[in-house]
Amino acid sequence: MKFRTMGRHVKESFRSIGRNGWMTFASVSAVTVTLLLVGVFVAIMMNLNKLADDLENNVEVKVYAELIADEEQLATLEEEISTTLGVQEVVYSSKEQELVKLAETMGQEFQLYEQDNPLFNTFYVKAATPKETLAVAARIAKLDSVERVEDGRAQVQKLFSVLDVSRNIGLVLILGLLFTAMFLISNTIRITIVARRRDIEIMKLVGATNWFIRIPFIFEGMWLGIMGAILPITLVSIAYYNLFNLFNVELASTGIYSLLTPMPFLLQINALLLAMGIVIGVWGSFMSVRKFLKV
Amino acid sequence: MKFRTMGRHVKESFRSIGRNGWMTFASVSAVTVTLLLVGVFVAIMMNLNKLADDLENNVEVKVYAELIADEEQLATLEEEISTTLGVQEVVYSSKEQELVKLAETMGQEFQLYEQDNPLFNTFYVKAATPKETLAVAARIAKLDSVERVEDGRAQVQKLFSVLDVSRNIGLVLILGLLFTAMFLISNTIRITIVARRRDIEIMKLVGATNWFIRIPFIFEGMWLGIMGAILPITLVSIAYYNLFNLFNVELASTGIYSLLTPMPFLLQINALLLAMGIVIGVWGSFMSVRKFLKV
Amino acid sequence: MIQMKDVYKKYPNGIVAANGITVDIKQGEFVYVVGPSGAGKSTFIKMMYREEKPTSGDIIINGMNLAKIKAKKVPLLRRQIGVVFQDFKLLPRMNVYENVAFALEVIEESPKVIRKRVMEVLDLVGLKHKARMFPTELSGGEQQRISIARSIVNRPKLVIADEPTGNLDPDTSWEIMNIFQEINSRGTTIIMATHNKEIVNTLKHRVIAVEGGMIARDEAEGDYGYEI
Amino acid sequence: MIQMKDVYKKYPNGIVAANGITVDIKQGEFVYVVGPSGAGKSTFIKMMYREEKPTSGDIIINGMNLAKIKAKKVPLLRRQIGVVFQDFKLLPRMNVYENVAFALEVIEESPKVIRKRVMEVLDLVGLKHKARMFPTELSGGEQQRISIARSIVNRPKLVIADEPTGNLDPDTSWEIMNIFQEINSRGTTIIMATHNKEIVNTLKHRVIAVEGGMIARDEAEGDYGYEI
Ligand SMILES: Nc1ncnc2c1ncn2[C@@H]1O[C@H](COP(=O)(O)OP(=O)(O)OP(=O)(O)O)[C@@H](O)[C@H]1O
Ligand SMILES: Nc1ncnc2c1ncn2[C@@H]1O[C@H](COP(=O)(O)OP(=O)(O)OP(=O)(O)O)[C@@H](O)[C@H]1O
Ligand SMILES: [Mg+2]
Ligand SMILES: [Mg+2]
Repeated sequence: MKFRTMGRHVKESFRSIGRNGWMTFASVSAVTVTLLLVGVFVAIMMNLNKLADDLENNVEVKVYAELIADEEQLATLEEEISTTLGVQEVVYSSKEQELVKLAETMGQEFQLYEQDNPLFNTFYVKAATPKETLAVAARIAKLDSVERVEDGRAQVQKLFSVLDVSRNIGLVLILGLLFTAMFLISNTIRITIVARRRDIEIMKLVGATNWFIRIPFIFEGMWLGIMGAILPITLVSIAYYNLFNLFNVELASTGIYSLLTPMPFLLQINALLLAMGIVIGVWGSFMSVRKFLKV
Repeated sequence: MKFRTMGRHVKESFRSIGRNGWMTFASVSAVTVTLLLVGVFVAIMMNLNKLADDLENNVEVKVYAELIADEEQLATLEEEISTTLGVQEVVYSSKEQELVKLAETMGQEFQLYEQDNPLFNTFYVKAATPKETLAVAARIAKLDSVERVEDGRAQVQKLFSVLDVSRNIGLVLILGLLFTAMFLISNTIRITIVARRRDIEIMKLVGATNWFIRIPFIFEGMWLGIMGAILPITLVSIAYYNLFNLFNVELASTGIYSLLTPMPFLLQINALLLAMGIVIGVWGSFMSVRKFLKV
Repeated sequence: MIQMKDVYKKYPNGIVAANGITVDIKQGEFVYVVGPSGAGKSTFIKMMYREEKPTSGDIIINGMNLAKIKAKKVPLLRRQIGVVFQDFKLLPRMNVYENVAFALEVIEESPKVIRKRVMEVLDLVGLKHKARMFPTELSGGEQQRISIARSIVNRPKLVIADEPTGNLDPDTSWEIMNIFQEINSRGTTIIMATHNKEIVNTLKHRVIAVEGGMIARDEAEGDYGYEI
Repeated sequence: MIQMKDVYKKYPNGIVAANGITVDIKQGEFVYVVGPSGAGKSTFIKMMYREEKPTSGDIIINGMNLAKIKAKKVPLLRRQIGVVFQDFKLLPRMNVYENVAFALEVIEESPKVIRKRVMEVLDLVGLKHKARMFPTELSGGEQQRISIARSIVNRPKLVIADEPTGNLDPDTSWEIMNIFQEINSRGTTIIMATHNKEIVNTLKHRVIAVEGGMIARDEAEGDYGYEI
């Protein structure tokens, strides 16, 4: 194929976009609506995933020090814990602090037990990766001066399995949605091309090769995809940016949860939307034209 | 219009479904895929909503009885609480039981305090409607022999506002999805009809009235909607029924949460899917044909 | 039956296809419309059944003024006119039988009458044996004859034919002309645009010659003219 | 140039449109194909540029055996043949200029050559002034002339025309015939299905009469036949 023919194909694809007015509009709006849906759901799902991560990362091991341990032993224990394999963070809380906390939740009457505090000096330990929590707990249990380790085995495992299940459901939903979006967009493009099957047949009868007919359609599909992605990208970006500013401060104040920061996230999601638009547009055109080239 | 003409229109609509093979397939599959998406999301959202309801319904007011209250006074108090406006359920828990509970969560050391129990005899009160919780708490606080009422004001309000926000988000998502589905389906139907605009023009030139042309298209839209709803209805029903059986036992064991039972719920969701299919099919056809009747 | 007065038609692209046409055609007449390619014959004809609206001027068919008629009444007008379109305009997704029957279905004839009349008229154009075939399975001439069959099946008072023999061999053309002669002799008005010199010169009728959107000649018992 | 041997064509609906056709057409010949409506003229012609594949038999065009040619080679075959289709087959979303230019674009001519040749050929069929119009804005005869223009624009060695004058008045028909005569005299083979008795009888050339899918008559310098 000569180079100038490629130029002709690009020009032809633009002309076709313009002249198929209604059909172009139908395709572009199908792409727009579908990608908007995808964008909104992906944004929500990925943030829920982030929240689940945050939750998971917040799982702690509670280490009770022996009652007889003195200041020095406690310092040694803290040192040992923090150098244990897989430990990310250790926070110490004396039994007096623990009583204050308890009183806060249970009622002021507990303050009365100050002189006869039944509680332990406690270390709150966070594992580097949530899944390691149990292993870390086991390692710490073997250290000196440790009375008892509470890894919340049941709770931790339950939480992990719940999060895993919901993450998988989310993934399935997103994949289902992506698949649906692909199907709907290529379906729409296909119908608009079916409506032009006679054109394709005539071109073939006049001596056009398959690629000569196909290439303008492929370019056209690409423009459709790009045009359809513009609005979703704009809307998702604006909406996310504003929602982020609105909610993140409040969420961040918990110290645990936060939303995905707009900067890399919006780039990723916009790239996804644009890529989907283009890939489906091109692929949809390619597949649909194929059917009618056998004249 | 004569009655037999209506019969002709129905027959014509079936014939057209058959003869437009590829276009019929494209429309039906667009309806199928879209309604499947709607079905899955509506099922998930409504169950999440149910879980939120369950959570909300589980909010309790904790009523501490005065330490000096004797058996008789406690019985009177229980009687008074249960007749208080807006109270649905009262459960009594003696201070011994409370200590056992505490020991369960805090560690066995607390059992040591059995002789010198610092806890209160407690009533757990559930309001008839979750939103009334605070009002109920206030009413109970005025009763005799009540030491203190813990309504968890901050937590309750926070929970309610979180649930309200998420429910609203869910509603917006569902509405957005429904709107998108409507748009996509009627868009698809519209393109298939555009492809037949020449037919419509010819019919008009041969002397057909607008209704004569429109009615078969409307029937056709109806069949498309119905055919497109079959698969989603079947799949959603089977999937939901199985998931319900798989998860509900485990969930119900919590005593708090449960999924929507398949029986009325599946009927509702299937009715929604079928209605959407038909309404959009009919409406999409009607609107699309309109454009080309002005010949 | 048909009166046109100062009819003027300018297409959106600026082409003036009817430039002041005044003509009067009586019930029962047989009129040839002749003229070079692009002269405005089809436009002249299309305005009679309102496929095209005139830009100005009055067209009165059967007492209805097409310039003032409501959109709702247009189907009623068209049912009184049988049209053979230059490009046939058959419905591609209906078979031959259904295409012809359609003209009777719109006037809500009974199925029995429809079946009888459609078969009769298909027989007349010699295509009874192809009733179940689709337009794409027919030759050009066969499609043209289906279009002719459809135009006469509901026995309209006016038949408008735009080059009804353009795709037919001379023998078949004469058969079609015999059909037109026959229904004309029963009182139907016939207006026929044609390039067929032989037919016009042999079967003498009124000839209207259109040139550049104007009536250049209007002769009772005229001939084709335009000698080479 | 063209050899057909025992060519047989049965359409999916069971109709046999070519029933053992054997024919030999030499480079530079001018052949009329005549016969009644539905005789199989278009089918005969369509098999030459492979719009239809024969059910059995051999068709050899320019040394290529169409029964064995690969699908990829078909466009190359079609570029050597200019076709005037009975139903014009113009691209509705392209204007007149683009429709004609398309036949040159597929062979990747330079834009300069394309512009020059397209304008030349539009001038030849008398439609240079309508280059920017769309097919729907043209009269039947004008569309037919565009189809003719497209068929000759790339100067093919073989022109196949299916009733190229069906929608044209006699004057314009003769102009088109002059063009065909002219390119034929330069060595182009011309095969033309027609119902125009006057042309066939005036401008004498080889006549192949098709009837019921068979060659009923094949005369050099023949006439139309089928006297009424
Ligand atoms: N829909 C249209 N839009 C714009 N211009 C049109 C349209 N239809 C016809 N024309 C123009 O109007 C003029 C007359 O066209 P018309 O179809 O009436 O000619 P005609 O006499 O029927 O020719 P033919 O014998 O070739 O069929 C032509 O020049 C044509 O280009
Ligand atoms: N695509 C098709 N499918 C089925 N049958 C067809 C098809 N095309 C043509 N036929 C049949 O084949 C026969 C020959 O058709 P063809 O078009 O070759 O006739 P023709 O000689 O060109 O007639 P005309 O002069 O009317 O154009 C006809 O009876 C027609 O019904
Ligand atoms: Mg015309
Ligand atoms: Mg033919």
